[in-house]
This record gives sequence, structure tokens and C-alpha cells, in this order.
Amino acid sequence: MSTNEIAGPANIIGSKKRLPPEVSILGVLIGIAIVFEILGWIFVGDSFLANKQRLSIIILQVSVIGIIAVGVTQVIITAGVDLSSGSVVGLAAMVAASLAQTSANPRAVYPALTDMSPIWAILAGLGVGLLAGIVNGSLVARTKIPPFIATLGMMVSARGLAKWYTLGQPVALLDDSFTWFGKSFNILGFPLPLPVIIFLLVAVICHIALTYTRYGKFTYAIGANPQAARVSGINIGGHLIKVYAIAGLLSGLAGVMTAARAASGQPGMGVAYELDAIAAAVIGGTSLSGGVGRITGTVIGTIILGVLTSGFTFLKVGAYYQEIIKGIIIVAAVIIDQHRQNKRKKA
Amino acid sequence: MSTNEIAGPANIIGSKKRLPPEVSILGVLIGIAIVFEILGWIFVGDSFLANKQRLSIIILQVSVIGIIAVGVTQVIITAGVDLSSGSVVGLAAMVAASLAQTSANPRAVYPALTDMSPIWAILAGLGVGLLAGIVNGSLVARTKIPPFIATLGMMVSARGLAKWYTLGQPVALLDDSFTWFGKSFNILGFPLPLPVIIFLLVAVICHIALTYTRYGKFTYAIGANPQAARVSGINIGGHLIKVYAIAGLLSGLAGVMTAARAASGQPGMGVAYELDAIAAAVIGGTSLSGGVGRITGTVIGTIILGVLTSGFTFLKVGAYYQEIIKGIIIVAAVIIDQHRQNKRKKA
Amino acid sequence: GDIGVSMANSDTFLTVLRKGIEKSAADASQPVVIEIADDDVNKQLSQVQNFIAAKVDAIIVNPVDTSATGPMTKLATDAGIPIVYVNREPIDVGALGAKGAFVGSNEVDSGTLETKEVCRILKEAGKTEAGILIMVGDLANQAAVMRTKDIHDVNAGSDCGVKLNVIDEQTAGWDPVKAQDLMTNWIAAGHKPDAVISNNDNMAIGAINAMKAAGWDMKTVIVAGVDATQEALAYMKAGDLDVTVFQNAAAQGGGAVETAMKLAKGEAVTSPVWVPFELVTPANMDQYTTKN
Amino acid sequence: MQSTGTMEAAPAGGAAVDGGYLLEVENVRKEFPGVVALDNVQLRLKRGSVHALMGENGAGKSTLMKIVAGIYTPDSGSFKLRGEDIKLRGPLDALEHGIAMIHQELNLMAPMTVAENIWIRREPLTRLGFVDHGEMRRKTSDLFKRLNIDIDPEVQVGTLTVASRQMVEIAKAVSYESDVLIMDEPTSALTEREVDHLFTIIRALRAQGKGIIYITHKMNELFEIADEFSVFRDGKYIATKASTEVTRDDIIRMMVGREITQMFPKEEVLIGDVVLSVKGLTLKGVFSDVSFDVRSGEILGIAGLVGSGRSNIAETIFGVTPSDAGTIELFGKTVRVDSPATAMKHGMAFLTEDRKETGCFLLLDIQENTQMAVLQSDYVKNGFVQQKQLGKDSVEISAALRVKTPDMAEPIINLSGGNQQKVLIARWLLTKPKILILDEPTRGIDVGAKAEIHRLISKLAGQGVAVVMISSEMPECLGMSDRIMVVHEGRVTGFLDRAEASQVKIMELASH
Ligand SMILES: Nc1ncnc2c1ncn2[C@@H]1O[C@H](COP(=O)(O)OP(=O)(O)OP(=O)(O)O)[C@@H](O)[C@H]1O
Ligand SMILES: Nc1ncnc2c1ncn2[C@@H]1O[C@H](COP(=O)(O)OP(=O)(O)OP(=O)(O)O)[C@@H](O)[C@H]1O
Ligand SMILES: O[C@@H]1[C@@H](O)[C@H](O)OC[C@H]1O
Ligand SMILES: [Mg+2]
Ligand SMILES: [Mg+2]
Repeated sequence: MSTNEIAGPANIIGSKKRLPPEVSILGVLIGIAIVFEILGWIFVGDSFLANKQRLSIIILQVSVIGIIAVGVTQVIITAGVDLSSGSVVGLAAMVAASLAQTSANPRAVYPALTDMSPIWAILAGLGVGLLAGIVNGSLVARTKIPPFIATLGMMVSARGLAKWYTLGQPVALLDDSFTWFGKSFNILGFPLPLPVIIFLLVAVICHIALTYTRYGKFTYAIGANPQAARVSGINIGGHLIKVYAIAGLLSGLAGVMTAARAASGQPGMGVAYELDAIAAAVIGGTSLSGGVGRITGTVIGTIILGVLTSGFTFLKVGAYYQEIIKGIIIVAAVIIDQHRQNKRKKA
Repeated sequence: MSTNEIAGPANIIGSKKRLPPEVSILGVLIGIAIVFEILGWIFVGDSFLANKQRLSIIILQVSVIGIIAVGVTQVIITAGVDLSSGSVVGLAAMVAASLAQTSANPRAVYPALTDMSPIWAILAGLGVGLLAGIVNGSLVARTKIPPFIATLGMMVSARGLAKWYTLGQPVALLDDSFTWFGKSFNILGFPLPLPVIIFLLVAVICHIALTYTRYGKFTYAIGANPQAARVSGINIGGHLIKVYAIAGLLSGLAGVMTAARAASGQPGMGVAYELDAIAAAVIGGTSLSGGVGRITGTVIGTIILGVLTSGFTFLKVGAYYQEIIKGIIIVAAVIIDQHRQNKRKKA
Repeated sequence: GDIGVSMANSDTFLTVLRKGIEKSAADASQPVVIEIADDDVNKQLSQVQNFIAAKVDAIIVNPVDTSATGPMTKLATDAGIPIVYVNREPIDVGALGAKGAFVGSNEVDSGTLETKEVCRILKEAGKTEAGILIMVGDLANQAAVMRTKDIHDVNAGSDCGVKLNVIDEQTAGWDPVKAQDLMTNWIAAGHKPDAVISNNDNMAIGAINAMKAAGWDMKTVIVAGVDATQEALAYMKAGDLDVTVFQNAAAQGGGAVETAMKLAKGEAVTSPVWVPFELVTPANMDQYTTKN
Repeated sequence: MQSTGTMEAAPAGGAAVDGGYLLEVENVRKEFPGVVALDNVQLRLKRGSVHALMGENGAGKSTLMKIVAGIYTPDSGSFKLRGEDIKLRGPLDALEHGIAMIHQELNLMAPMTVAENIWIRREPLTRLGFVDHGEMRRKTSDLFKRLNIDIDPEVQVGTLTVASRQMVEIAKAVSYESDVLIMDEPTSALTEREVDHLFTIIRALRAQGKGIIYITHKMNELFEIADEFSVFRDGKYIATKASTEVTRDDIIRMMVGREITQMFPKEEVLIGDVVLSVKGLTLKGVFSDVSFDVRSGEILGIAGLVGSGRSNIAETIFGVTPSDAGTIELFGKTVRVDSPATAMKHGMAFLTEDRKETGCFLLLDIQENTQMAVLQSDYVKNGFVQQKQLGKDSVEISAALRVKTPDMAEPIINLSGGNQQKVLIARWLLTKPKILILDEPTRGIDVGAKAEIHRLISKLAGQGVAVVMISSEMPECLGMSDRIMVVHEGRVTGFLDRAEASQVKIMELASH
């Protein structure tokens, strides 16, 4: 037995290194990838993974979801939820796009504001997201209504705003300097799309913030036990506003990237992205009851979604079968993950 | 002092009647209706409420959402969530529709199974819903994965199945005996659509079940404190399967009604209905953390959504403004409700 | 009184169409109330019922599901209110009665014009066989089904002259972002099409964005769409889009309003009212730049 | 097994022969990851007897009881109930076999009413199968009348105080009418009056031939109610004795394995200036016109009955629920304490009474739980937590408090109740407070650690910290306080100096 009957200091120095829970879901990701690899050789006669372009696309196509998921993970850790992410993506995409049009467009939204430096469009998109996040956070923190309702309201309203902004018209013909943000770069022979770089950068920063800073400790504390957090001197309201603001900012960033990638702003952009983002977080081990979750898990969860999409197309699975199987795999992945974690706990 | 942990016997006999919490949200509903009435006279020169047809539409247009919401309320009370409702509506609608086609349709899904009694179509739709619910419930109860993931998987898979069923094609030309279920009846000069009757009937039954049966007590107990429920000897797993099965069954019913109303089955039916249903429940006072909620509240929450839709059309509010305002009103309604409840508690 | 309008959604083309309705209504001093159904059949049905409760003079519907128009027709007919379907051909187009009508374009032409032009370009490039990818719109919309069928019909008949091999055919629901993801996945799967034939321009643009992001030379692949939206024409001008088909939004919208007003006044109309499709290529695109 | 001096590891008194036991547990082993919670232990419960379970925090008492109640499955071991071998398949199975348990941590459904909580799964039904609410209320009233409990059956459990909830738990357990009734520290939230009351209930049950297993850290209770007791140490069974055969020191030696000489090691310290001065503090409907001063180095005890408002007064001073009237002066300056954050800025610390609700972050680990109150201090630089220093200091303080754990990264939920309490004390000590408010600081803490905590409190006072200590344990209150303030129904009814204070005087003021 490792405990003494009377614990001396020797007893609790440091902590024995235990594997973080993400290792288990990482195992699931690797497992899924290997299955696709094997099926690839059998049915397509080709390697799934040994294809640089595919690898970069796997992450590229989920990098927008991933950025949202990183933000929403933090919200969920506080025992909240953000349903507005997808709508905020749409609104931010519209606003950013409207400031990134070329003068070549006879129907530009702001004919006087064409051919501008992309920086304005980006800032505007981020600003929209931040603002939405602050409103969400303030509603949750100050009025004490459930986060579900506060962000549902924002979801509906922001979508309305996105449509109203140009009365439903998409914002097209964006400047190349702006769409550049959706482009790929060849780095050491590897096609690395900028959205992927941004996604991973955001993930690293937020991982550090959650793990090593006061901001992170407060976030977990509020989710784990808000009453105890308050008694421990944490200003819950103020902190929640920060967390929702960051989630909003990241949704704004996702919106800017979506517009840049699609070279247009569509009011319907980002519909249901919040669900994918929440799913990525939950697959990655974040608990909707709060207090538990890590960015590394969310990144893995996001990549699982990407691998599924790419893998199915690679195997030429029919679109409808794809959906049917995707649902099953999501469930199976989490079951396997839980099972492995339980086993590890017992061992 | 309002609580009486040192209450005398006087307190035990004849416990004080307190108003149920729904009274407050009912007040909000009435308030919204009155505002529309007043605005109607000012801007349209017409009464909002004194229009039988409109009154019946208000409920009719949300009766499908309402039926789902009644089921999902029970799931939420157990501290769960059901994201699959909308997809199950789509799948059930497809299956039911495919068994309700007329032989007049040269492209019937099952040419041999046309012109049948509508009972088969209805049973099939309900069966699909029930099955989906049982799968949801079993996943939640047996594998212990979060309800969010279990029902998300079902959401994705059921939508895939709905599309796969006819490879994306809608199922049209349904038999009149089936579409009859979407019809209105003039009862005492009041146009009473069957879906409304079904919705209210379902609500009454579930209200009774939740309030006056052991099924209800278990449902609340599990949501309020699963640990306590377990040590009290409740078979949590078995009960959860029941609750999700009922929610699934009701989604199936909603699917049958949707198909009957639209006289067709379309794989995209019911998209995002789960969100409206959850919103109706939460507006009506159901807490997403479980243990709290009542069907009466959910019915009021549902009707609020209906009043908003009809009211906006009545006032000729532009489509985009409608959404913007709708989001704000949902939030405002819940804020007012909470405020009133707090005030009542203090008083 | 008012004319109530229920639009299926607000994508690029339907927004142009809606503007067309608004404009011709304004020109005729006819007030309209416009609702958008967000691709939800039930919602559209409810919107129609709300219009009936508000006693509008006529209803214009751009149906979400062209096979689910029966109940709307019946509701309007029972209430004695004229109903005009626009742009998407309802399944009951032959049974709309005296107070019903359809204004739109014949989808046999759109897909046929589009595909034949693709064939012509391929033949010109000296191909006898070509791999194609097909992007399909929302299958609940008759246009998506017809335009896709047109492609197969042209291929099966003798008109094409080039053998089109369909590598894959999937739906992207009229949506450019979904189309971009679909194309990206096709690219990742290693598909190398000679042509991408899309049911509308929006999806064609999504495909183009994906191919450009993957570094493809757009001269090596033919991309075709339908609608001739502003944005599409800009892509055509840049040499990315090769073929589109002009769908006359103003004429459809104007026709719908005109028909609705006539029916409201009790006048008789002929139905369907056909607005012709027109092929658009880089050669003639200049005449279309300000139309949609 | 370790030798315990003169004590033998054998069942007490020859009264019960085989088969005369109600419950026999043999060779039970239970392992959690990294911890052997029970190492081949035994327990024999006689009919019509109260059997106390004694042992330090983390000795395995609760774990064994959860096994008996069917909540945990043991890794190995055998059970006999009324002489027959049984194997429990879950809590329901245990209940049906006539085993009921009051858990150490409250296990109630807060949004449901008292009656619903008590009769859950056993609701009286009408002929049509519907729940008979009237009958349920009547049965609850009857039960409460029999147990002499004054709680409205229709009130939501969530609105009750901890003590009342505890009484509801007790009533619920009794209502099962089971042969074996397990009580895991049922009195930790109760004051003397309710404890007496509980003992009356227990004696009645014993007279009916039921067996009661009773866990407590309060020695006097053991002698008052228990017929025999078993001692566990570190997951191992030590001995079973009749409570008449031993002295208090014997038991402590068996539990701790060493002598504990001084229970309330109160040092004489120099009392300084007034640092906390409360004037006319009022929270409408809860307490009113509370005024008192505390000086640096002084320990002010607060005594009173359950529900007298002591906890609420402390909460208000700390800014948890801001007051309706009155002032708080800190170090001579009037401060509007509107939140705990403000209170902490002024050097206050507050250990709450409800470990589960307002204390522990159950999902987080020990390290994180310990750190939570110092995140706005020098331990954080530029937003980054200085983990090295903080880790070192928290290990040190946890060790001083004898937190029993293999690992600071262990989730706190895996600790025994008493050890959780120690972590919470560590959390507040780490803030180096100038004014320390403690609400039932040693609830659920074993004798050894209790003495340690008392020593620590005393030491802090010696360093000039002003201590306000709410305690329902009379000996603790009397032993530790320089002065005692007595509260009754939300009003201060008097102050007693250390010299004049006695149990009788306190009770007089507390019940007026
Ligand atoms: N779920 C669990 N996971 C891991 N370890 C556990 C778990 N439950 C209990 N333990 C460990 O088992 C040991 C015994 O705990 P138990 O709760 O039985 O102690 P106890 O004697 O009741 O103590 P206390 O007097 O503090 O209540 C402790 O070391 C505790 O940390
Ligand atoms: N959550 C609550 N809701 C309503 N009233 C409460 C609540 N908590 C406490 N009260 C009221 O405040 C009064 C004082 O309770 P408090 O907990 O301060 O008493 P106490 O003397 O500390 O007793 P205990 O020993 O039980 O903690 C109680 O009588 C109760 O009526
Ligand atoms: O061309 C399409 C139109 O005809 C259809 O109705 O909706 C989407 C459009 O892009
Ligand atoms: Mg214990
Ligand atoms: Mg107290």
C-alpha cells in the first residue's frame, strides 16, 4: 500500500506521473486512422495516410470547427454552453466580407470601402465575434439566465443580423489580399494551409491559458463548483464574461476564415457548426456538466471528425451511408474511450 | 422566516398552497400576446387575438415542436438531452409516408404497399421513433456515455437513414386517409386542427405521468441526484431507457404528423426541431441540470414560440427583423420570468 | 390588400428572385409581406396559413419541397385565395385550379443547355471521353432532380458526342460552403475530373474555390453552373467558370407578382408561365452582367 | 496485523454465538486505484445492539458500510445476514434484504419535497396506480411525529438547512424499518439537542431488536450509545470490544496507534487590538442586530442551536450574502463587504460548514483544491501560477494536517470525508489570513487530526490571527475559545468568558 497510516511530508511530495485522459481518445483516433488505412489498401488499393495533401485537408476542413471548439471547450468547462457560435461565424463572415470587396464589384456593399487592407476586414470580423461573446457573457453572468437560453437568443438574433446586413444577399468578389487567409503554403514540401496553422496556434495558446494561468484555474473552478468558487474569492460574473468573450472572439475568427476560404460571405455560413464544435469537445473528453475538459482532447476530437469525413470519401462510401456510419462511429469512439479510461483507472 | 426547519406542527397540517412556477411564464406569454394586440390595433388596425383562425394556427404551427418538447422535457428532467428528435422526425416522416402513398403515384416507394389503411403508416412511424428512443436510452443507460453524444450519434445516423431510405428523394402523393391527420375540424365553430388536439392530449397524459405516477417521481429523482436515486433502490438504467423511449416515440409521432400535414415525406424534415423543442422546455422552466421542469411550463414555452411567429407575420415585420427580435424576446422572456420568480420567492 | 410571399430560403439566386418580386410589386404599388421558410416544409405551410389568417389578396410561394405543395394549394383554394408558385415547379402543377398558377422556367432546358455546352468544349479540346463530377442541389427540389437528369439524358442521347463518365455524383444542397467541402474531399480522394457540372452557380463557385486552394489550374477543368448570378459571372470573367445558364429572376419575380395581382382581381391567367433559360458563355456573358 | 498492546483482535463478550449475529462480514477486501481501502476486515453485528465503527479518517469505515449497503462490490469476502450467506447485487437488493444506510454525505434530491424524498420508490399508490400524495403526506407526518421531528413534509429539501436535511435522511432510513441500519456520522451536522433526539430514536430501534452500525468521531457518543465497537486502522481490522470494557484513551490508542495527550491544546496568547468589529448586522428574516468584536490573537467561539443563524452570520461577514443593515469594521475601517473577494482582500478567510456544497471542487484534484483561494496572491505572477512554490507549500501544509492520500493529483472526491475537510482547512491556511472564520472546522475529523487542527488554530492565534469559530461540539467550543458568543433565533443572547463558560450556561443562553 502506498499510503502511510500517518501521512508525513514524504508521503505526498510531488505526484506520480499519470497519463492524461486524452491519451485514450488519441488511441481511438489512431485506431480509426489505421482502419481507414487498411480498408484503403483493400478496397481502393491506395494508402489513406501517406498522402500529404489528404493529411493537410483532413485538418483544413475542420480547422474552422476546431477554432470554435477551442472556444466552446472553455465555455463548457464553466458548465455553460455556446449555441451561438455558428451564427456568429455567419455574421462575422458577412461583416468581414463586406469590408474586403474589390472595386471590380459593381454591387459592393460599401462601394467607398473597397480594395482596403485586409486588416480592417479581419478586425471587423473579430470585433463582431468579441461583441457577441461579451453580450453572451454578460447575459449569463448578470441576468443568471441559463447559458443555453442566452446563447440561443444570440444564435437566432445573430443569424437574423447576418441576413439583414445585406438583406440576404451574399457578399461576393473579395479582394485577393483577404482570401489569402484561406490559402495553403508549401512548408518543407508539406502543403500547410493557413487556417490549419491558425487553428493549431489558437489551440496551443488556449491550452497554455487553461493549464498554467489563473484564467484557467478560475475556469475549471467555476465549472466544478460555482458556489465554492465564489466563496474562494473568485469573481464569477467577471470571469464568465471573459470566457464567453474569448469564445465569441474565436467564432469571429472562424467567420473571417470561412469568408476568406470561400471568397465570399454568405448569411447562411456556419449553420450548425456549434453542434460539431460541441461534439468535438465532448468527444475529446470535455464534460457538459462542467469542470472537466482539455484543449488537447478537443483538438483530437476535431481531427477525428476530419478523419471520418475524408476517410469516407476516400473509400467512396456513398454520402448517405457516410452519415449513418458517422453517427455510429462518434458513439463508438466515445464508448471505447470511456471503456479504456475505466480500465486504466482500475489497473 | 419563510422556511420552517423548526416549523411547528401547525405548518405540517395543511401545507401552504404556493403558486406553481409556470404562473410566472404564463404571465410572460400573456404579456407578449397583449403587446401584439396593442401593436396590432396601432399598426394594422386589426385585432391579433380576436381571430379564430389565427388562434388555431398559433398552436397548430408549433404542435409538432410541442409534441417533441413534451418528450424532451422528460429527458431533460433526468439531466439528459435528446438531440436526435429532429432527425427522428425526418426518418419517421419518410417511413410513414412511404407506407401511405396512393397507387396513383407511378413512382411509389413500395408499389405493392399503396392505398393501405393509414394505421400501418402511423404504426411504422411510431415504431421508428420508439426504436430510436430505445437505442438512445440503452446507450445512455448501459454504456454511460453522455446523452449529448448518444443522441448526437442518433441525430447524424437517423438523418443519414432518412436520406438513404429513398436516396434523398421526397416521398410524395400520400393517401387522403393519411393526410387527414393533418386536417382541421370545426368544433363549435372553432377550427380545431387534429395536430393541436394530439399535442394537447399528449401534454395532458405526460403531465399526469410526471406528476402523479412513480414514473414521474423516478424521473425527477434521477435528474435531481442520481446517486441518491441509486441508493434509494431505483433502477436508473431501466428507467432512463423508458424515458428516452417515450421521447423517441413522441418524435416518431411528430414525424407522422409532419408527413400528414405536408402530405409528403422529405428527408430534410425536422431539421433543428430539437433546438426549438429544448428551447420551449427551458423557456417553460425546465432546468438543463435536471430535476426541475413541468409539462405545463413546456406547453406555455411552446405557445410563446407560436405567438411570436404569428405575431410577427401579423404585424408584417420583415423576415430578417423577425429573427433578430425573436432572439431578443426569447432572452427577455426568460429574464422576466426569472426576475418575477425571484421576487415571488423573496416575498 | 397585401400579397404574401413565402420564399424557400435566401440563397444567392433566390435572393435575386425575391428582389425581383419586391421591385415589380413596388412598381405596381402592390404591398407585399415576405417570409422565408428556411427550407422547412412545415414552416412554409404555417406561413401560408398565417397569410390566410391575415386575409391577404394572394399568396406567392417558392416551395421548399416541390412534392409537398398539395396541402398549400388546398388551404389557399379552400380559403378562396389565389396561390402562385414561382421558380420551383410544384408537383400539382396540373391541378392548381382557376386560382392557382406557376411561373418559372422549364428545367429540361437548364441542364440540357449546360451539359451540351460542356460537351461542346470537351469535343473542341479533342476529347472523346471525359470524367465528370456532378454536384446536385437539394433533392426535395424538382430543379435539382431535373437538372441532374438532363445531364444523364444528354449523355445517353447522341447530342453530346463525348462519352461522359460520371466519377461521382453527390448533393451539396445548393450551398457553396458545402460544395467547397465536397470538392475538397473529392480532391483528397484523388479524383481528377475533366469537368465539374453543378446544378447551380453557388455550388460551382464552391468547387472552384476548393480547386484553386488545392493549386489546380482552372484551365484544365471545365466548370459549369446554372443561374448566371453576378458572382458567377465574375468567376467566368476571371476564367474560372466556363458555362452557366441564365435564369431570369426579374422575369420570374415580375411574372409571379403580375399573375398574383391578376388572380386577385379575378382575372383568368394561363399557367404555367414559362420564362426561358439562356445559355451564358464567356463569349456572350457581357449582356448578362447586370441582369441577375 | 499490528499489535495493539493489551488489546486482542477478537470479538467481544461471549454473548452471541454463531447464528446469533444479524450480520457477519468476513475477510472483506476492497482496493481502489493506488489504495487498499479494506484489507481482509471483519465485522459482526448482534441483534438489538448498537455497534460503533471507529477509526481515523480514511481508515475504511465508509467503504465497508457502502459494501454492506450494496453500493460497492467487494473484491473478495463473505457476508452472512441472519446466519445465511448472501451476495448483494446492488442498493435495491440490500434494501430488500433489510439493510438501510444513512450516508456520510447527504444524499437527497434537493428540488423534491421532504415527503417525496422519504418515500421515493415506495410511494403509496391509489387503486388506479397513481401516487397518493395525501397518504404520503400523512405517512410522513406520522413518521415525523413518531421520531419527534418538526419539518414540513411538503417543503423542498433544498430549502432546508444541513441539520434539517440530516434529520430527513435519518427519518428516511428509519422508514425502511430494516433490520440493519447503518449510520455514517449522522451527527456531524447536528447540535446536542438533535443528537439526544437521535439517540432516543436509536434506543427505540435497538429495543425492537434491530442492529445499528454507528460511525462517529465523537468519543462521548460512543460511550453514550454504543454497546460494542470495532476499530479499523489503515484498512485493517484491529479489534472489537464492548464499550464498557475500555476507556477513551484505550480507544484512541487503538485507532491512532499512539497516545494523544491533549485534546484542546489551547495556548495562552497575548490578545491585541480589535481587528473585526461587527455592529448591528442584520439579514432580514434570518438574523438581526448582531454586534461583536474580535481582537487579534483571540478565539471567539460562536455557540447556538441548529438553525440559530450562526452560519448565516459568518456568511454575511464574509460577503457571501451581503447584509441588509449594519456595519463591518476591519482593522478600524468600515468596509462594505459585498463579496468573498472583498473579504479576502482584507485578510479574511472562511471555512464553510457545507463541505460538499460550498467547499470541495469534487472534480478537481487535491492540489487544485488546495490552491483555489490563493490565485489572487503572490503565487500568481503575470497571470501564470507559480506552480513550483505553490506545490511545495501546499504539500507542506497538507502534510502538517495529515491529509491521507497517495498523491496530490488524486481527485478530492476519492478522499474520505475527513480528509476532504483537512484539504479545505489547508486551502484557507495557505492564504495566511489575519481573520479566520471557521464554521464547524473539525466536522468529521478523527481525534488525532482534530488535536492537530486545534494545535494549529491555537498557533495561529498565537501569531496574532483573530479566529471566529462556530462549533456545535460543546467540548471543542469550550476548550478552544477565549470568549463564546451565544446565538438564539438570529439574535445574540450573550457572551461568556473562557473562565465562566460552561455547557449549562451556554445551553441556557442558547434556548432562552
Ligand atoms: N472512490 C474511491 N476511489 C479511490 N479511493 C477511495 C475511494 N473511496 C475511498 N477511497 C479511499 O479509501 C480509503 C478509505 O476511505 P473511507 O471513506 O472508507 O474512510 P473513512 O474511514 O470513512 O474515513 P472518514 O472518517 O474520513 O470518513 C481512503 O484512503 C480513501 O481515500
Ligand atoms: N438555503 C436556505 N434557504 C432558506 N433559508 C435558509 C437557508 N439556509 C439557512 N436558512 C435559514 O437561516 C436560518 C439560520 O441557518 P444557519 O445555517 O445559519 O444556522 P446555524 O445556526 O448555523 O445552524 P447549523 O448548525 O444548522 O448550521 C435557518 O433557520 C434557516 O431558516
Ligand atoms: O437555381 C436554383 C433555383 O432554381 C432553385 O430554386 O434554388 C436554388 C437556385 O440556385
Ligand atoms: Mg467516512
Ligand atoms: Mg451552521
